[in-house]
Amino acid sequence: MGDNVIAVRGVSKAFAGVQALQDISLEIAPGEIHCLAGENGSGKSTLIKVISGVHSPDAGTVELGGETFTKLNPREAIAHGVQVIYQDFSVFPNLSVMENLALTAELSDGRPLVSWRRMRQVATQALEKIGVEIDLEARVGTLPVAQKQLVAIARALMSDARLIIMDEPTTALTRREVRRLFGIILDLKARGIATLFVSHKLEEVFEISERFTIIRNGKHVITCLPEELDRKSFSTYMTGREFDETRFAPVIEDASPVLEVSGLGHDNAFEDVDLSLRPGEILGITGLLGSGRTELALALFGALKAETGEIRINGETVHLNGVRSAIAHGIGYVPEDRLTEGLFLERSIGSNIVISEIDAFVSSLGVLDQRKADAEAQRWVDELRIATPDPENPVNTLSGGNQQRVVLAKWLATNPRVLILNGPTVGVDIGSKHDIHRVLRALAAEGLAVIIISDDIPEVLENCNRVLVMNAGRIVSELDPATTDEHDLAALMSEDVDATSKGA
Amino acid sequence: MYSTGTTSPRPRLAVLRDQHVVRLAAVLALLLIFFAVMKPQYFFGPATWQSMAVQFPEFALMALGVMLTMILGGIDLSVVGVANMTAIGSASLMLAIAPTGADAGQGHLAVVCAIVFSLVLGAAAGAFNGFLVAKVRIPAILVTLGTFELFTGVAIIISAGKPISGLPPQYAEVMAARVAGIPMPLVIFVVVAALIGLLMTKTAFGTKLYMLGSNETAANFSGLKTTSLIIRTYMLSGILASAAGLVMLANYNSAKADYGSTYTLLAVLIVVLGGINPNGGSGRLTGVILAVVVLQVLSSLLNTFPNISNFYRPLIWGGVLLLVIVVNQWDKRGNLMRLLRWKGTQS
Amino acid sequence: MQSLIHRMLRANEFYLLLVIVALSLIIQARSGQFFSANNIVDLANAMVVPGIFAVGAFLVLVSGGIDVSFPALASLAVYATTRILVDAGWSGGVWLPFLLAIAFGAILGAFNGLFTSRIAVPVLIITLGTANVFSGFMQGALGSVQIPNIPAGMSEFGRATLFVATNPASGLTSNMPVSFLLLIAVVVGAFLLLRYTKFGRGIYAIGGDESAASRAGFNVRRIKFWLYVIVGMTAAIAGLVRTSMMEQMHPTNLLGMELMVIAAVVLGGTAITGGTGTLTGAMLGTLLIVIVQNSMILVGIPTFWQGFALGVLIIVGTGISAVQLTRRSRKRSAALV
Amino acid sequence: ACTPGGQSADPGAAPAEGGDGDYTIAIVPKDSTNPWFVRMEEGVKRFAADTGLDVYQKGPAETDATMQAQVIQDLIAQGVDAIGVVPVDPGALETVLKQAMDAGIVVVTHEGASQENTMYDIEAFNNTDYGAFIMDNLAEAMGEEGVYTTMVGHVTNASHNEWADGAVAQAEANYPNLTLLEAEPRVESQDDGEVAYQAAKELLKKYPEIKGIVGTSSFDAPGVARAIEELGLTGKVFVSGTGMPAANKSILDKGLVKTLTLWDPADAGYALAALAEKILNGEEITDGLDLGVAGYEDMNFAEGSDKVLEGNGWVVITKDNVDEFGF
Ligand SMILES: Nc1ncnc2c1ncn2[C@@H]1O[C@H](COP(=O)(O)OP(=O)(O)OP(=O)(O)O)[C@@H](O)[C@H]1O
Ligand SMILES: Nc1ncnc2c1ncn2[C@@H]1O[C@H](COP(=O)(O)OP(=O)(O)OP(=O)(O)O)[C@@H](O)[C@H]1O
Ligand SMILES: [Mg+2]
Ligand SMILES: [Mg+2]
Repeated sequence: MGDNVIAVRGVSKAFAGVQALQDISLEIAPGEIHCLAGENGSGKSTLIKVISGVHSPDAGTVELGGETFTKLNPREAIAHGVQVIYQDFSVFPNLSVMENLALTAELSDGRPLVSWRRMRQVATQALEKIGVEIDLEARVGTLPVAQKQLVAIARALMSDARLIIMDEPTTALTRREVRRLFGIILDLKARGIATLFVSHKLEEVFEISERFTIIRNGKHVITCLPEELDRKSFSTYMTGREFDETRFAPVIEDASPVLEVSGLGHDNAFEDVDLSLRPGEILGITGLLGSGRTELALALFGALKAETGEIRINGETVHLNGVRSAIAHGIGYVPEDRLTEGLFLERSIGSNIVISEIDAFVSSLGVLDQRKADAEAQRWVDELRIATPDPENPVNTLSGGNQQRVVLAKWLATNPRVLILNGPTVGVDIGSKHDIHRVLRALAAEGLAVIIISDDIPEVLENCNRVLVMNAGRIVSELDPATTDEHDLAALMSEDVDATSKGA
Repeated sequence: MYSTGTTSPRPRLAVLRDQHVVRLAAVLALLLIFFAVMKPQYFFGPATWQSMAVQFPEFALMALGVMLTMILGGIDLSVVGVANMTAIGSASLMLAIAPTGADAGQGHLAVVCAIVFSLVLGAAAGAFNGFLVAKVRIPAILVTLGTFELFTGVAIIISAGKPISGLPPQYAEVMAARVAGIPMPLVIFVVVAALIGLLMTKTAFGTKLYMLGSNETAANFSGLKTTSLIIRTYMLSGILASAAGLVMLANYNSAKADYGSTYTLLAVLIVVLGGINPNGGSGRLTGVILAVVVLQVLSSLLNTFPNISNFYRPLIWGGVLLLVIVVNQWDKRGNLMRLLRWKGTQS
Repeated sequence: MQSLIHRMLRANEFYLLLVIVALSLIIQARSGQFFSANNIVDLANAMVVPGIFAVGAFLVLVSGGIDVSFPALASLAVYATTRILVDAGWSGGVWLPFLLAIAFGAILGAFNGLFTSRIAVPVLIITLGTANVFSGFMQGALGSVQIPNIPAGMSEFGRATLFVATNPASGLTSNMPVSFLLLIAVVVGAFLLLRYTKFGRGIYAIGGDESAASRAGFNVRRIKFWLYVIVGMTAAIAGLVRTSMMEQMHPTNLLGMELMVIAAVVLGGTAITGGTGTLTGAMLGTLLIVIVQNSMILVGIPTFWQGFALGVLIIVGTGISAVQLTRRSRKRSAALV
Repeated sequence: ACTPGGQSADPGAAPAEGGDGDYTIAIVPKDSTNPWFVRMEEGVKRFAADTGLDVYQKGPAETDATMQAQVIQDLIAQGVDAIGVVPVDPGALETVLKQAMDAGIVVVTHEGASQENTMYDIEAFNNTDYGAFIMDNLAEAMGEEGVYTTMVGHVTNASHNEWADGAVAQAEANYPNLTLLEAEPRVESQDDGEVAYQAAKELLKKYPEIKGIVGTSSFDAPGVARAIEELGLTGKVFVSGTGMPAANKSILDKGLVKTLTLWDPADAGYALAALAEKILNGEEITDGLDLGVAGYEDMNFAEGSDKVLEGNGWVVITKDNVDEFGF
């Protein structure tokens, strides 16, 4: 195929001790929507970085617009119409939306000076193109995650790109925004622009892609059309394992609730929230970004002081005036953003796991019993199947899914009565996701009360025995997953759109 | 998917896994060999080592405090101020309890009181730093730069800028004593360093210190008492600085507001050379101790060349620091260490 | 309009300005001398050298680093310049000293730049090393000593006066040095560089997110390298101004200024973590420190208490903006204790 | 020349072993950038050349008591025969100099009249007298009347404060019309010409009555003179103090400063080394000691001291003789 937008041929790339890519080939035709799939750490991001010139491959070539490169730099890639929306967005938090949008374009013309007038024009156009409104003067660091991502998307779309690469673009987006993104992708296709798309959300992948490439452990597994695959075989190609999709059926023996909340409210984030949770239950809370779900979770964890209402644990009213008191009452919280809120990246996996209960390993003399702590860490590494040769390794040697297990392990180790998980499988591959769900169900069966906050609808429906839908700071309905289907739930979440946008 | 990651053999000793420490040790070894070959008469003389043993504990103790705060992601530039302030405070106290000509009993009492007072004052000064960092949330570099001026100012005010001397002889007896031929300052340093080492590796405090330095938000979410941890760390740094002040008080038999004015940057240099990450969260005590020894040996070696001016000292120290940085960069994959290890590493 | 006021109230510079005004009023009340023409000129005079240094320190802070080597760099560059010219018996104008000093500053800055652009180690560490190398080289290899008679061109420049401010009451006169124009030129130059060149936006971009900058197509290495070259040149200018104004070369006169200058810039609201900060803030911060350092006698603070007072000021000054920030962020993510 | 190993073993033996004339003598100044000590080194080198001994100067990299102590410590370890020190701070050196003497090393000092652990200390003059002399010069310039104040390098600097005290005492005793500025009797220049300049400007703004400033550090007079000139007070306000001729030629020529005082550090360095050699040779040190260099040819013990030897006087520089010194 001589008319490919891009052809990757036999690319290999190794990092200190890790063969991230091995003899990978990939071709994308103009206007094609191509999906790149693989587990965490399989090499997707690395491949993307090779294509965009961030990493130079150890072997192999990249062909762009008929030119063959053995070594490519970001400028050359951009000049050949390759635009990347990175997993971490690659935005400048300290600069305004306008500059974030326009700087790349400014850079690509040869002049040494910047024109603020031109930048404003360019930025306005970029936002118009994807039909969103964001304050051009706002500093990107102060924007919510979804808007940051929209900035990154708008930026990538404004140049005359021939290939747009999106590395997990939908992780932080709400359904509504995902719809809009897909609209944009189809629009691009109509204009002959190809898209390379990475996502862990299967339904999205099947919905939008025209072709798949699956890689595993840095090696090419298969390239095929969606009709040649069903979800199950797709998962099998990715992981080499097989999964059954089952629904969660709770075993609730003790009828008295462990956690009760009535009339809880905070500022204008959420109000009048009532809920109750019994041991063994998995309660889903779902809602769009900005619906108040995260603030509610923080309030239940004591990190945000509720202004009205009360929280009862085992029937007793408690005042959570900080994270520590929540922990003391047996509440655990797996935060939304594991990198900044959940993990100590340079520290060992073991100490990340035991940190919240470390005082339990201190003898009366004040000496830390390291062996006991290590044993505890090892127990959780085994239990949660955290893929590491050694718990002494730093957490940042783990892939996303395994990092998430570490955060989970930390909270399970504190032996909580209530575990709140905010987006437990964001950006986690299906293998890991499955494992995490399995663990949660098993814990619930042992009597733990779990709250899963997520906008991943299948996740909520499959793993919860009750689902609360939040909208504009209020709980708008309670559903039984067994009798609800995905489309109904989605409709409920995005109902009353006006009220929602107010909270965002 | 559970087979990702490498399975290269890991040296048993955790320290040997730290490539930076290994390289520092290599630098020290080369240096000692050079010393032994070039100046055997000094290298093999005990006086050289005894002289070093008296010199470095002063600033090495301060460096330990800077190390702790840097692991936390902060810094302590006030150590010299704390040392001088506490030394002047305790010297004044000693003179008040046992004025010149007092008997030995009074003298001993004065020494004990002064040591306790000094450490308490150091802890208070450190806690003040910690409070400003943790509660008021002023960047540590500004807090401690300000309190350096403040503590030095207090030292000048109470001493009227003059040296305070004429200490009871009992102080010198205690502090200039030798334990098995080892000068007291070194004994103090070794004991203190061992205690700090235990604190860092064998207590929950140590683990929390590293964790907090690595990610403060996550530490909050994990339920660590971050405010108290920060305050306690700066307190420790204050205590270490006051211990350094006590050693200086002994070495110079007097206290003054401007002693050791060059130690601030020296302490930072040592800590950084020792491999502590200035952004917090990692680094080892072993590295810092090695860095102290490297710099002290270098400087004593330099003093054995009468014709080389002491002005070369910063040049050489800076050079060593840059050298280590460059080697670290060049040797990212740890080739040097592989040489020191047994063969079979695969990837 | 309302958003303007709102923005102003959030700006660190606004509070800094309030502190400066309050302090000025106190000094005025205590001495009756603060708002006299010649005192203002004296402060402007005292501001020149720290001000130029602050611009360099600010540039580096914005790019995400902390440079502690600039006083040593300036000393070495200016010492070498003065030594060479004195030995050669240079009696011409000040252009050659400036040319030489800036050239040396650029070379030494390039030395910094070489390391910082190629080695992924915090700039603080690197410059701690190079600062020692610079001062050690000057004092050891060059055997620096005080040079009492600097070239005539330099001392003429040091004495050159824009205008003379007279205090009508006391008849005292103060000279506004020509070098104040240099400070203005450096500040304006830095402003234009930061605001209107891709290089300047690149400095902000790198300070915000280095890998994002490189992905966006900035040549991060090159930007960093030239940044340190520029900082070296501004530092050398500051050093030459100091030497010219003192009419003597004291090799160690500048050493030890670094922390105070960095504190001043941070006081002005520049984040230590890089990416944010304004030149206005940096200059206001420097001004505050300069005012305090040069008003102790005016206020009548006894000599013994001056260090203490300076310490209190740094803590209170930074404390005000810190409390401001905490209160703002606490609104968002409450009681994380 | 060095004795290998530098043994501390035999405290009593030191001066006695002399006689072979093959000594290592180290002179330790306060620092080495200051032209003062650069000049001193010339004297030390001259002595080395005159005698053929191994005599050298080695100071700390900065004027810092602790660093100076470390240099001495290292010299002890190297077993030099004699150490001549210009202490940054006598108190801070007591311990280390005692160690040196215990190790059998000859220890002599200069500008360390209060030093206890030294064999002899030589002073170009008596500090109080020197301060008085600075006062005399200032009083003359001021016409023996008016308000004055004093400036020291650091309030922590002992000699500067002694000179300043001497100056004040002299004014009280002999110049009834001179008054010390009550509100700011002592300001700091931080041994920095720029700070001296700024501080003087502040002083003169706040206290217009000031007519004279006693400078002590060699940075004071030039800095203050700069301020006087700029403020338009030439001929109305005066300064005196210590200073080197070449460094101050221009302010003397301009008449900003009438007189400066000093002693020649090269001579002091020479004398210090000569004294050390005499002790090593076992010569007896008595009144009338001749160290073979001008000003130090007839040294006598200070009153009530068997350690401090005082030479005869200091040098006065005026614009007329400023060119005669050659340094
Ligand atoms: N800069 C790097 N240095 C060292 N190793 C790296 C680096 N980047 C990636 N790797 C390694 O390469 C492998 C592939 O990583 P990559 O980021 O491409 O995974 P991925 O497919 O993007 O995973 P995910 O689905 O989670 O995004 C990982 O196992 C990792 O260890
Ligand atoms: N600069 C780097 N240096 C070292 N290792 C890296 C680097 N960048 C990525 N890695 C490693 O690459 C692996 C995968 O990286 P990546 O960031 O893609 O996470 P991930 O597995 O994709 O997680 P997620 O699915 O949540 O995106 C991890 O092991 C990570 O530690
Ligand atoms: Mg990923
Ligand atoms: Mg990835």
